[in-house]
Amino acid sequence: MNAPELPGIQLFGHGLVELAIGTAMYVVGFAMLLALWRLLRGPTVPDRILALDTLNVTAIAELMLLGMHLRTAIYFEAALIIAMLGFVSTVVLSKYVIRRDIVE
Amino acid sequence: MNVFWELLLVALLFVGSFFILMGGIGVVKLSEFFRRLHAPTKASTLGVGCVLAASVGYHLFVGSDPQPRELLITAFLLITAPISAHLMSKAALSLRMDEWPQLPGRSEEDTHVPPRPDGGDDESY
Amino acid sequence: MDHLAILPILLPLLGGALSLFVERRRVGTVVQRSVAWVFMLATLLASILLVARANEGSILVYLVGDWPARIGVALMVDRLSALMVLATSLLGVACLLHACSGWDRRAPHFHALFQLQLMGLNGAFLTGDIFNLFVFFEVMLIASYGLLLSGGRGVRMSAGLHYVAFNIAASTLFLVALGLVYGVFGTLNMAEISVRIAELPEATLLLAKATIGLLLVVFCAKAALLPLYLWLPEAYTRAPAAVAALFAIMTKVGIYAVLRISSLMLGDGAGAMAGYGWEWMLPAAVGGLALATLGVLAASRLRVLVAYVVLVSATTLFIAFGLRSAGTVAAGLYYLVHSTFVAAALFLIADLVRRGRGDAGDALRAFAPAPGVRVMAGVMFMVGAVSVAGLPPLSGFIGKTMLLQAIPETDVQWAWPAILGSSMLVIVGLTRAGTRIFWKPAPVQPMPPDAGPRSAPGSLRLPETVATMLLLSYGVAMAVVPGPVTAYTRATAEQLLAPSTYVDQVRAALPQRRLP
Amino acid sequence: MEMAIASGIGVLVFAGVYLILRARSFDVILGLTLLSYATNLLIFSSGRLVVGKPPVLQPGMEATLANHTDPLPQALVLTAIVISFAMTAVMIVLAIRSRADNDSDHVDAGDVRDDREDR
Amino acid sequence: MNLRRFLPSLPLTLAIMAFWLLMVSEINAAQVTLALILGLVIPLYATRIDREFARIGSLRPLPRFFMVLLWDILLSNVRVARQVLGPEARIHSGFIWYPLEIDNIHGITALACCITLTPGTVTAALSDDRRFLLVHVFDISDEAGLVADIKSKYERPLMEVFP
Amino acid sequence: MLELMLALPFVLALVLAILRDAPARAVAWLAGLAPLLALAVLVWLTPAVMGGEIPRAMHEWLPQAGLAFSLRLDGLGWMFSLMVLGIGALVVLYAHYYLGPQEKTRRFFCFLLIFMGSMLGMVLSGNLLLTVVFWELTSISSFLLIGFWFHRDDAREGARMALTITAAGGLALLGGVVLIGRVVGSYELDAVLAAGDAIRAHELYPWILGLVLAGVFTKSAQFPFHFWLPHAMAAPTPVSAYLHSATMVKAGVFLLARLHPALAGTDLFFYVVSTVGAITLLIGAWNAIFQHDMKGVLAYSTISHLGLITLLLGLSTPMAVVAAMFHILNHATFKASLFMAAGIIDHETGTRDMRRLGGLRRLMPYTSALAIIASLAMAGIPLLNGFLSKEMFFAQALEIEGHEAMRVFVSIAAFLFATFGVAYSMRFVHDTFLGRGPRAVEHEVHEPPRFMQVPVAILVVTCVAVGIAPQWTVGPALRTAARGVLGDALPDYSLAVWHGINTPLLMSLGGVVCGILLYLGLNRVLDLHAIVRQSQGRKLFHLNIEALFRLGRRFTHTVANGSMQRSLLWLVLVAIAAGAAPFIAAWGEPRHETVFIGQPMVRLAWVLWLLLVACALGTLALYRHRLLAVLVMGGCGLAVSMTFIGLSAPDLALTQLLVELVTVALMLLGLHYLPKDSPRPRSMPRRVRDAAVALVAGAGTAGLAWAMMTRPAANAVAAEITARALPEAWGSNIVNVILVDFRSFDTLAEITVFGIAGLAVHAMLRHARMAPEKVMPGPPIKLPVPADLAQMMFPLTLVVSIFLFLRGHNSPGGGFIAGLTLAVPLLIQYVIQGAASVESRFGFDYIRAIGLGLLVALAGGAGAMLFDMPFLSTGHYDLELPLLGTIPLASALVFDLGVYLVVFGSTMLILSMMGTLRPSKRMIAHRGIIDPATRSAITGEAA
Ligand code: NA
Ligand code: NA
Repeated sequence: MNAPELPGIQLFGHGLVELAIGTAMYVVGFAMLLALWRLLRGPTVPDRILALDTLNVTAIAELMLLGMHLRTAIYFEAALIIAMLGFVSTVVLSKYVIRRDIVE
Repeated sequence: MNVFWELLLVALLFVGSFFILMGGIGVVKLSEFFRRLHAPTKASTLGVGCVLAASVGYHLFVGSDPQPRELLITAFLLITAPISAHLMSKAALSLRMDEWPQLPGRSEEDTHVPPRPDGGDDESY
Repeated sequence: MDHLAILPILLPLLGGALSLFVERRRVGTVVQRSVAWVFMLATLLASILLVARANEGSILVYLVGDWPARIGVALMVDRLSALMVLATSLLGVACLLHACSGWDRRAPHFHALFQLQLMGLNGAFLTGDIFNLFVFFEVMLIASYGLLLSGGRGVRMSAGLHYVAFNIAASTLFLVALGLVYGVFGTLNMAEISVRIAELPEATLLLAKATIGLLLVVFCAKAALLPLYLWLPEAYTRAPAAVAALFAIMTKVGIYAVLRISSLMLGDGAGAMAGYGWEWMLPAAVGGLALATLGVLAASRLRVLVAYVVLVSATTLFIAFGLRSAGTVAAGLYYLVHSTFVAAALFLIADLVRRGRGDAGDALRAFAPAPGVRVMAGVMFMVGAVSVAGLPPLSGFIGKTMLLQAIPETDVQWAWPAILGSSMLVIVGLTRAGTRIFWKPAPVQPMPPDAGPRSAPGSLRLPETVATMLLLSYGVAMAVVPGPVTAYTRATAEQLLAPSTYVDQVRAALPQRRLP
Repeated sequence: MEMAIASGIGVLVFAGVYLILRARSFDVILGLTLLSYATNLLIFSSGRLVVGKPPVLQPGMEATLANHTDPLPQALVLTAIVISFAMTAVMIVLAIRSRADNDSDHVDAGDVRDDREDR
Repeated sequence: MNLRRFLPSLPLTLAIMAFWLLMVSEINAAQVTLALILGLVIPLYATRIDREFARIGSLRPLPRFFMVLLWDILLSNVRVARQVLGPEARIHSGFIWYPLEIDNIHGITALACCITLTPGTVTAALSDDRRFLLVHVFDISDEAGLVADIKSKYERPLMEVFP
Repeated sequence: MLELMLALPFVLALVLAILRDAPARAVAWLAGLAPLLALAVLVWLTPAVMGGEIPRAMHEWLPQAGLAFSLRLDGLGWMFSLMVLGIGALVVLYAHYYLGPQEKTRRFFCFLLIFMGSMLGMVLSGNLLLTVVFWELTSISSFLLIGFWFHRDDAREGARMALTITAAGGLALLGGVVLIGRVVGSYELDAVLAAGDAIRAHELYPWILGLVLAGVFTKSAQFPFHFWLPHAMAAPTPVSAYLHSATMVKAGVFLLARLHPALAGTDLFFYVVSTVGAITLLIGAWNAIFQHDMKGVLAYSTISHLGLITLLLGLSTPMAVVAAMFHILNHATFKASLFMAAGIIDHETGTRDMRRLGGLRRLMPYTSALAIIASLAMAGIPLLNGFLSKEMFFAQALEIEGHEAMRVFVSIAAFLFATFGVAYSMRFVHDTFLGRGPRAVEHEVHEPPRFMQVPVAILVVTCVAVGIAPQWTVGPALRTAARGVLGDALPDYSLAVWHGINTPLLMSLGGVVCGILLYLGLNRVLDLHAIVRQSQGRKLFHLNIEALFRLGRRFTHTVANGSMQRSLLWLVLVAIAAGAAPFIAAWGEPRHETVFIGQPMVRLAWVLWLLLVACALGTLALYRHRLLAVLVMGGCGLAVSMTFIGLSAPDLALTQLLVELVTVALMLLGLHYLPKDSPRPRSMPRRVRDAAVALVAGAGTAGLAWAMMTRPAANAVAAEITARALPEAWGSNIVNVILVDFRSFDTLAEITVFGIAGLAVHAMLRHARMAPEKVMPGPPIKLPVPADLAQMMFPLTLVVSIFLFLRGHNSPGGGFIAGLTLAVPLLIQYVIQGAASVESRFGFDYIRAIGLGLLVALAGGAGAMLFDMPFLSTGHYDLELPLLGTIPLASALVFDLGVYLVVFGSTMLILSMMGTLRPSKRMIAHRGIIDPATRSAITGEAA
């Protein structure tokens, strides 16, 4: 993604941090793909739930990295929501596996 | 000073992404559910924590959003990760995965919950 | 500031919201009904005023939020919108009256859903923005799901499933089309789209055609054009009477939208797009007319028959509008209004019959309804059937005659046989239904023990009768004094065929406070 | 990039359409959900694909489309998401009611045509 | 006048205020006022959800406790990372029943959290009588040592905080 | 005056309909009043009409369509009015005695008067469209009359048959009339009659003629539509006497006469009308011989006589027209009296079957005498009126010029007509009144009440009077009527009984002789009584109608079989067609070079693409295992959200994420009550077909999307919105500004949708009792640790929700997102603590929250109306507060608050309704209790 040209770039003139951010994005993206593999592969239901949960967590990291990359805080709310409520699907799915009835 | 912070941020990013990757690798590589369950805890604690710290620092110095509120994300993760883990393991336990396919490196006792030391009967999982 | 244009939307919304506060049993039926009626009548009044205003010839533009139409949402009241809104309100009065004979107490949230359904219908008719049209379609649809399913059970649920799933799929398609509309034209205001279509670059033409094609498919699906009509018979058949009657206008919304689109975007000023789509819709309409007519013949229950009659009228309308002359469009509009009322009345009568006949329901078996219901229901059925079959001297005849007169010379060869032949078979079907239901006396079976919350057979409740007669009397009035109506529809048709006024008025509408 | 989004939409539509043509109510619900993803993406992409220019005005940045992506499709998608969510809820409830009342989750359960007597 | 009715939980009120101010990242009169209002109003509703009330004791051990926890997390992360990357055959995973001494529900929860957040251990269940935690351990080498470790490092300090 | 005359029957019908408890005599009097008073009016107008004037009345009805309420009384109309009213009055008198006390007399007379009025209206109408109106009214009212004894199968069938045939004819007539209107430019009769040459010369003339004749032939029971008439005999006899002698069936020939000046005079007219008339004449007469039912004989005889009239009108010479007019009158009188006589006999003996009758001459001498005289008139015996018109017919047949074959054919037909006529009249007389009998009759047979015979007597006397002294009796009337058709170009003719011995007279005599011989021969050789002739027409009609119904049923059951899959398949197919059609149509045409604007893939796009595609396909692959499908679809949702984020749409991403969470919860709540998996679909071809359709749909959508994206955007509107958002709507988050300001009207409707969804779900589940698909054994699970954590988190989530709400106008967030952020944590409480526990502590009336939200949103929008601004106009105010400083307030916030409330209320209503379904009374679960040991770890479900 093309970072907007911003005046504040002098502070980190070496581009090292930018390089690190970019690399981290790839690495985290790769982690997402690994989780995806588990999501599709299974074999058990809890495995898939776990994979989805892992996807959520990696997505938070990815969002933060994207925010750094684009130098914007606009993704804060999204990351906050995933962190705060992303586990709901994990909880709900697990509860379904345990009891079938998620609201008892 | 600048270089120090710069290197710190790079280090944080490196550590963070490394552990997140570990989480991913763990989820794929490990042979059995309960072992895999350990992976995302790593990712969500140290991995995401480091990235968030890096993010706070970066925004602080770049000046795009010089506020530490992203720490709240970590706070929420620290609360929710145990809930998820707890429920997922309960789900796995409730399935008593007896007919799991035999995976390499898996020892027999993995799937069995040992009896409670006091002999109490616990069916709640 | 003149808020008349938005009142038919806001009043039912307010009524619906307030209804939620008086639903508790302890509040009492009287209060609930009073709220419903106050807003219903207020809406009726507003729509009458709206028609009066529209009849002055100018187009009323209401800029919601005081933004110019291109960036905000504008309501547009031309003759067509006003006519549809008035028809909705008139229909609503009768349906509400019918529901007040008891259904409103058995179906949870009936009054709220009813008001919101009116809101959706009126919104769909009044809006000048195509995305807003989608949203009001959804209001209308989801309220119809609620009305259809509230208090229902059993087969109504699976019929409802079909209806809901089909409509959701159609709405999804609507969204796809809307995405393309914005992607191609860069605006959502229908008048603006009309302008852009005229200036469309050659390279975008095919995409624009596909876009408009998809839009038309959506509207045809709502209007139940061949082959997208399969959802209709069951849904309309299974709905409670008052709701089915209200549904009589639902297919008309689709037709309205087709008419609006073809007026604004496929009119003579649309260049390469002029008339696009009709070469498919017309044959589909003729085929649909044939199948719907066969459906009338095949129907083994009165409500199914009426549902197919709705289809017959819908397809006839497509033919009328598809010929795109002022005469046919005017005749079509007259026919549209008439058929809405009559079909609604027939649904109410079918319900009366169903209730009056115990376990025979409304099956077209030789098995007459209870004596208490038979005469009244029979007379009303007679009037409705005569009207809907296009027999003199009622409104159907007038509509049909005007349509026959207006059909252009070149199209007479296929259009006349289609329309007259279908009329003929509809008469056969209606005659059979009528003779089987009202003319075969047999001992009325006792009510089965699990007949549910129906009233005892043979009783005729006053609101039901009055509601049905009210609907029939609309048609009779349209036949006795057709002049004003036909003059209005004629002017409407001319307005539709010359959309430039519409476009100009929208573009000229100025916000009050802001820059244009 | 356009190709990626378009093909993503295509795959979603493929899966969604196949599923809505299944005979069980829940499959249809799944299909409709996939289709709603597809439509959301499609409407969204009608504003064209722009990276890193959210339509949130920042001080010091001029309010033009050079700095911000087209906000209108986003508002439309928001509305579409909400509506399709509402529809999904109704559909799910309807599916369970139909299954409970008609003893089957087949989409044509309850033998809708109970008019056979007159054949 | 019942203070409890209007101020069900002072820590909660303070936490909310802090949370709000951190979130808006502004400290001025208006925001503080708003934070105060929220801090007063939200608990009135939020505490209705609460099922169990438990006492809170001394907060003194907390700073040290957090340092220990952070350090443990770091260390065990590295250890587990090595194990993940290495051959799996050498790892012996398994469940252990961890006997609880603490009976304050907040304390149990906090302990369960600590166990889960520390890589290598996951709390899988709490027995119905709340006397045992079922813990899955990634690599059991010394079961008794692990239990003792948890007891001393986490449970004891937590028992002070949540008596 | 004409209006009055026409109104009388209708008004009195209305009076009868209203008077519920009137005694029978009063009802009859009221009914009789209509024709009598109308007759008085007619008599009053007669001098004028005979003087050549045409009284008129004209009222506008629908000028745009050329439909006017225009009446005119010319000679033709006068004659028919006379018949309609005169015979009508007699029929009323007769019916009063005919109908028993248990019959619904009031209804009968009501229908009869409506019919009378319709008939009158038709003959008086001066506008062709009005003629059609009354024409169809006669069909409808005759339907009611024929089916008056609707408990009888034959009555119902006869009525339906009559209506079907005549209404079809009516529709054809309507077509013909509209065509005439197109040619002439007016529907006014005067204009049409004056434009005869134009019509005949017009290229549409064959169509006009065909359609009009279709109407005429059906109504007047001409071949091949004649078969309905005998079945209409199921009607009460007064109806037959009225409709099937004098009025209804005469409507056709009336119209033929009416339009004679406009349509006649071409070879086409001549050949078609004469031929059909001749064929009908023969078929009717021949069949009449073989009927056993008295009314059957009369019906076929009527068909035959109508054929004669048609034939005469087809011949078109002035003299033929006069003869036709004359025969119309004659036939009406003798046939009406015969029907009445038949009715009397039926009434007194209980049967109309001539095989059981006979010798009535002894039992009912007076009635027999009258009937025999009328029969002789029917047979065309001299000194009776039938003879005169028959003679005129013979003369015309022999005088046909220029069409030699036709002359021979018609002359032979005429002779056969006379022969058969004598034969069936003889049979009628012989079998009923002479010979032995009656046999197997239930009643004791005697004369009917005197007043029942009066109408018959009057009619028979008329027959005789006309037959003996035509010039004095019927002369002026006939002249008047003929002038109505022919104008002033009346031929010279003499209405004498004796014209000397000429060919027609010889033909008559020959006919009589041959007829007698034929009857005797048939009776001797074949035994007439044993011959059972079935109506082929009826069988054919039945077959056709049944085939039609069968066709309808087959088509409908095959096509619209109620299958939802089919509905959806068609929708997809049509959409594919619509999307592809323009491109297919333009295939091979020169392409206009388009500049495609594409962008390279950016970082991570591949990851998201893979995530999206893999999860979509994964859902598809796993769809039969529902839990797994839901799970994998969660990945799709995440991918879509991330895509939104990557492509600059944080608000969308937030919304999608939250909706995703709730959707998953809803699906799982639903799954509890649904089977755990879908059965494997059986039909492989079907799967392949669906996959192919889906593939095409997917490819098509992708293609359209791609084409759209790669074209330059036309986003002037977006630019304007972006530029005006902050200065004029005071918000930095443009998406939220659009939602609560630019397009807030969409949002208002959208939250209405959302609120209704909640209400609909509530309505569907409130009274429902449900059994889950399968249940797990044991008590509800307790989750103290997660519960404690969730409890700690809850207040914080409330804070986040309020944060998102308040900040939404300037950064991602807003009412909708905030509402869901409030609802989802509450959902977690439901899941972890259980519904009962939460609702007992956190009782909340979600329905009112929805209502309140709508009201608040409305108030937020309507506030502007107080300032005379349009609905939903926003205002902005900087509130200066001591200590706190400036607080910016946008009125859009109020609107957004409404959104917030509705979203929260509705989401929670749905979730709580689904979470707290009441258990079924009958069963715990559909498929029983799950054995934990049998659960599969792969699918999470019991095997
Ligand atoms: Na919205
Ligand atoms: Na506004």
